Amino acid sequence: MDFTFDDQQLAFRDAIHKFLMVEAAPEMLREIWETTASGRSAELRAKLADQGLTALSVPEEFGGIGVGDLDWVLVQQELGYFAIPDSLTDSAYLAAHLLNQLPADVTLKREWLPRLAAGKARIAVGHPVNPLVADAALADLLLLWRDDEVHAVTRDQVKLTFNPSIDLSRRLYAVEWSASPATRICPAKLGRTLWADVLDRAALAASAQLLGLAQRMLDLGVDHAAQRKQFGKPVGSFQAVKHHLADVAVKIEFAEPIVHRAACALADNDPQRAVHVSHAKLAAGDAARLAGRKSIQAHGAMGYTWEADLQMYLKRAWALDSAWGDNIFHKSRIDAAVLDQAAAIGPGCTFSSRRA
Amino acid sequence: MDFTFDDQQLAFRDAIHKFLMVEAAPEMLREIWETTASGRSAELRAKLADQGLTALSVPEEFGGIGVGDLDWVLVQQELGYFAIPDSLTDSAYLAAHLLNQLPADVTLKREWLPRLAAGKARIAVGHPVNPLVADAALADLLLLWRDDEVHAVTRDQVKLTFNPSIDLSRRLYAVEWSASPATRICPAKLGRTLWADVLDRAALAASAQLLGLAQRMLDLGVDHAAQRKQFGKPVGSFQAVKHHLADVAVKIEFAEPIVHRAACALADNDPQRAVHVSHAKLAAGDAARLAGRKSIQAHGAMGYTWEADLQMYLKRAWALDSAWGDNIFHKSRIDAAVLDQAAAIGPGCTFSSRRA
Amino acid sequence: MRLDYTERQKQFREEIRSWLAANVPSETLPSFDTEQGFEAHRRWEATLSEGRWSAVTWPREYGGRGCDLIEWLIFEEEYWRAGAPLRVNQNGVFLLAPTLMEYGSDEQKARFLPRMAAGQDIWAQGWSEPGAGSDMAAIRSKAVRDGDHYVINGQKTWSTRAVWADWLFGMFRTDPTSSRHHGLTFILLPLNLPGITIRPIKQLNGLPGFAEIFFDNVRVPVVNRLGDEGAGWSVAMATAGFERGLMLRSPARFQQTARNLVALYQQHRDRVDADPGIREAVLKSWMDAEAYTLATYRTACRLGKGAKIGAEASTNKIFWSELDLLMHETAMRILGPYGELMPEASASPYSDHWLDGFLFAQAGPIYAGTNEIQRNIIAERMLGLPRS
Amino acid sequence: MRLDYTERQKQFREEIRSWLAANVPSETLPSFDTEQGFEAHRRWEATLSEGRWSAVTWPREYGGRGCDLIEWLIFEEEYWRAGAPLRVNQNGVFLLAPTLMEYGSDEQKARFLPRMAAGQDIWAQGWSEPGAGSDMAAIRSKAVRDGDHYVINGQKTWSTRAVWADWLFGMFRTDPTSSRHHGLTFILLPLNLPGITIRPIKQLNGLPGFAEIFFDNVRVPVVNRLGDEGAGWSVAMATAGFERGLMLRSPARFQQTARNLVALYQQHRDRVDADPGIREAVLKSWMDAEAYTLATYRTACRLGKGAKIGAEASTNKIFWSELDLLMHETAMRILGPYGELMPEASASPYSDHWLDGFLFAQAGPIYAGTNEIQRNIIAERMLGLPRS
Repeated sequence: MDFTFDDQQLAFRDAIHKFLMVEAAPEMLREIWETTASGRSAELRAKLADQGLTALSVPEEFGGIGVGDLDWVLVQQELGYFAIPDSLTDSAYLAAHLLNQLPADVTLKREWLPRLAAGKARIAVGHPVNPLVADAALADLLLLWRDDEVHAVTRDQVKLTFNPSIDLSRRLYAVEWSASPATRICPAKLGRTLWADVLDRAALAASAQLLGLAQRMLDLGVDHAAQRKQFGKPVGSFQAVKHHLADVAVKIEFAEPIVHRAACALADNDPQRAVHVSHAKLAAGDAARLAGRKSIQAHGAMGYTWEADLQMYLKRAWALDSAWGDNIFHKSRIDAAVLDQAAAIGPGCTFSSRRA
Repeated sequence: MDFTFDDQQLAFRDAIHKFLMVEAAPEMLREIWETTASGRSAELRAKLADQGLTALSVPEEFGGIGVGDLDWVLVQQELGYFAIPDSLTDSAYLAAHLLNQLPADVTLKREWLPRLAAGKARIAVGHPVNPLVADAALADLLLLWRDDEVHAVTRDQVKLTFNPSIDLSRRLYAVEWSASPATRICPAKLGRTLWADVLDRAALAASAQLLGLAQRMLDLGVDHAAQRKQFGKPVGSFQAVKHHLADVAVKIEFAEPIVHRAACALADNDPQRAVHVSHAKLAAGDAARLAGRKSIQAHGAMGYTWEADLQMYLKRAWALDSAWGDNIFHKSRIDAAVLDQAAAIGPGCTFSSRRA
Repeated sequence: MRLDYTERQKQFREEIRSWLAANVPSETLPSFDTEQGFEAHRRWEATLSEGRWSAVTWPREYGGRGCDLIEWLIFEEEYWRAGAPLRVNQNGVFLLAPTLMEYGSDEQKARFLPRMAAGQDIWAQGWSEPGAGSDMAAIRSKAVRDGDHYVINGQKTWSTRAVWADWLFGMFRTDPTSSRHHGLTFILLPLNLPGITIRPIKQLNGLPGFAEIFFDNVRVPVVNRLGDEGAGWSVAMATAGFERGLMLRSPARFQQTARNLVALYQQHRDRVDADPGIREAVLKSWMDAEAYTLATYRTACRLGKGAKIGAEASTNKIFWSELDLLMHETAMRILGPYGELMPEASASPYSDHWLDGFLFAQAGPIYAGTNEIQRNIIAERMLGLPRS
Repeated sequence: MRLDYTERQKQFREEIRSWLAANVPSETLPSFDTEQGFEAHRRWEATLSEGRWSAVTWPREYGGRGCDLIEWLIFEEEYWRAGAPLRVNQNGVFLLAPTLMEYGSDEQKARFLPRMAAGQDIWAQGWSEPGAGSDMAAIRSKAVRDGDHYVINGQKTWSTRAVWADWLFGMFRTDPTSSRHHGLTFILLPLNLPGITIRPIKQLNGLPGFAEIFFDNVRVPVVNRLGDEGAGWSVAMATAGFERGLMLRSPARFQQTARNLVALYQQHRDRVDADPGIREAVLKSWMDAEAYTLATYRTACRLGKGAKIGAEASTNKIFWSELDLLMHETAMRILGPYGELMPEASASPYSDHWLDGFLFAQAGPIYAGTNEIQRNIIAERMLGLPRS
């Protein structure tokens, strides 16, 4: 029983944090999102690759680092904190894992994994739980679901319709394409398992990002409240504002271990991982929603403006809260697990799905 | 459209308030509840009768005043504020109405209504929504449900088992008795309507009492917070305590008109009265629960003691919240009314069940 | 107590309902925070005015119908139920006008009210300043008397509708030696005067719903003063009372949202019931919208009998802003992954524009006095708790 | 990160489980806030101690097993799952003992700890005073040095378990010229000393769960001082940290309540689902009980690696007290009209004693530092917001 991260994992997280603080400052993100058609920067992607982010899930034999969900989860919190768009996670975490798990067809892995690791390819992932595919327009390859099969198509094989989101960081597309034996890279029987893994891993990533977003919104609220004065003193010295923000800190404090446990469950292929992931998504979503609400309140009228940075994180939190399974989807998985008459719940069952 | 009470109604309410302030002070209630077996005082009942309370629902021909639900509802708020036990309402409001509505059998009315009006009889009412009958041990007569029929039995015809409640003001009994043609005073066909009226009228009374209890708990919280000092100033000058209590004031402010509308609906025999009563019960229960919680918090450790008066009102609020239909019962009636596809809801439908 | 409508009230309802059925635009107007939408809404105000529906509570001489508050509530019920446009001139019609009626000279009323009713002048408000938000008494913008003019210097912010509005009402410090709520004066001024610079502020949805206004030696005739010099605080407080109170957010608006939410839930309940919190929130939405309506009718009846609006205005503000958030958050939970999509996104199977309302609801607990300020007012003025 | 138990930990779980299965009384003991119940619970402490289970984290020499915190969590899981009695000596074992281990002399440890472990001495706490509740630094009770004794005068209140307890630990002002948190000293004293008067305070359920204690020239030997004279505040803060933190409310207790709540819901779901808020609350209860467990395991692992408990103790206090309220309120909603009945009422078809827990849960947001104080601590120490 060791519910802590090792020093290497923490050091990597810290390094990414410092890196993104410089490279993904709000004003830089605004410029990328608002002034480029894709909303993405090849330059930033290259720098992220330099940091090793794109290589994390790629096995060493394909030029990667080959670490797992536990390393990723801390990084995902940072990606959330700095509102890094979907493309990185979808390519370097989801697509990399999906390719890794394909049956022996080494061609596809050899073609794409080294490019992924080097930050030279973007891969979009289309799962039926999402009505649209994120960053499809920029993707070199799309891995798409069709009746539980996995298909791989290149961008010239699809027709895309842009569907704008309130969150400028999101670039969502309706994808029209034709499935054929040539595009199929995995049959339905195995595909079902792989797609379930994609969903859980993606929902875990969203959970961790929501946690990071919650922390960012809390930090912005604290900063604003400590500086802005009304009635001759900082807004943050009023007890009502303090307590709003303290409630957010409590939510984050108790959501984080749930997210970390879910990461461990995925890494261990725990039979209960789906429940743990859904719990993580609900708890992190709750924390992010509360953080958004309370941070707006601590900001006063500034919290309702485009120019305050808060809105960037707020909108991304709202979007991710319903991405990769909305609250209804995840709560129904919790419901089934907890209210099942045979469920082993209560003291002693937290880390063992069956009571010894 | 006149959503106000007339001056006479308000003046009567004020008179009752002043009267109960003297006659039903917490220390007097404690003494009655804690030192007498019945928990009731014949002396207080006589004084209440002097004020006209027991005669309100008795028609003038039987020696009463013969006013209706709108007069009662303001009085019920006062009965709640001063935690007057069930027996008064059950006798003078519920039983009086039930007897009034009986078919021509004037014997029973002539026997009991004048005594009710004079405060010389207590009548208990046993409705199947409650598992137990309040104040049955002290009742001269019990009006009991059996398969929608109304039966009248005297105390010597029943066997009672006391079931203690956390609320010392409540005296609840399991009643064993035998129905016979001799005890039946109303057949099932009419009885069904009468029992439905009893339930709605009782739930309305409980709602109004819950509102009064909420206001009492708020007042106690405000008093305590204004006097008790910590960190060199009154607890009530801290914003957190202020905001707790302000939230209670908001709840009460918006629950009260719902209760008053329900009273009007009963008085008018409005076809939607059941929904309005259920709405009132839920809203008043919410207000009372919040008032209890926040008043405890404003009291600090004192709020958890037997000696602080708060506990008397707190426990009665908890009990009434589930009496005459618990939250599940009343919410299911709201649910049926609102989510019915044919329901007329939205702007313009508040005071007309069908849109013109 | 009688909770039914008179025949006259029923006829009034029929009349406005027929008129709206014939006149409400079939397509939703573009947002009034765009230039095009602003003008479309101004035309709608003119149409309303032609039917004499733009300010029903005003006296007939200024373009109203002399309606009482119950008739106003009936008007609002039919207005929102018909899906009629938002009111671009609500700052003028609902906030400034009652103050003008109370404090304005006959000349001022005749000059401003008919044009306001007709949508010819759209009004913005100028309360807040960079250092005076919740703390409105910290206003520093100056108006210095120079003959029969005031010369205004300073800055206002969070000025709703100011980007395209014609006129501004606001408060300025006329006594430079004064502090807090003394020495302030209530002034009306056209926004096209020399020396005025307007910087739009984009709100959450990217549209400039409010603005900063900079004043550089702006000369305003003294006849544009409302009330006495130095009496601005009490004049403004009357407006703030109305703002928080009855007129700003009529219950019908929330009832219509609740009705739409119930319909949305019913369409999707098979899927949605897996999250039991949604049905709970839908029922609560309906109950609270009814509660707000009942409380407003009660207040209207009391006002009709001569009572004054007191601190209950603060309870209103808290109640409707939290209800509005609850309803829109619940709708977003039902929409799930479609919630984030802009109205122009083609993939969404939902026709209602819940996202706009959701964004707008975020501002509810902040504007017109934050809910924290309202809770202070309730605690201190209604409950009598000591000031900190 | 490895979230599984070692073989040794699994064996430890088996061992305590077997012992509990053989030793937990089949009938619920009477409340320890009655004289009879107090003695029954004292005997249970003795039974626990015979099995060396009364203080598993203590060193073996004092009656413990030298368990680490993970083993302690396992012990607690099995303890609560088995429905074992509440711990009448938790003030001593969980609050005072860790402080004694850190600040006590070897002689003090040897003198107090074994008797505490054996249930021979049951401890009460003496923090609050009539004028010093949330504001603990306002303590005024005096301890004046007289040779090798302190002479104590003053009053303590809200002293949990003090009606029948044997010993008291508390803080007294030894420097009469001092103020606030200076000049306080931590003192241990038997409650049967001459000059001590104990006045029981009845709690909501009518039982004397706490007491006022009056000191009239009570002489306590100086050797009963814990830590240095005048250093009481820092000694006490160590205790307060533990109190709010890990030991006071082990997650297993809440998990067991959540488990019972799920079972209660399942028995009645056909009726109960008419109120959708109940299923919502049941699911939230399970999720939050798991969250609290996970957070505690994480803290335990961090402490095992040498970290310190900081302001997260304040987040714990808020989280478990709100969770406990939620669960018991939900149970009461399910019980409906049966909720108000006392355990001895024969009409109730429910066997679990939810009412007791519901009443006790009311105190959660107040004792051990109100949740308002905890939020201040979080805001100022974790978030760095300015003091008012």
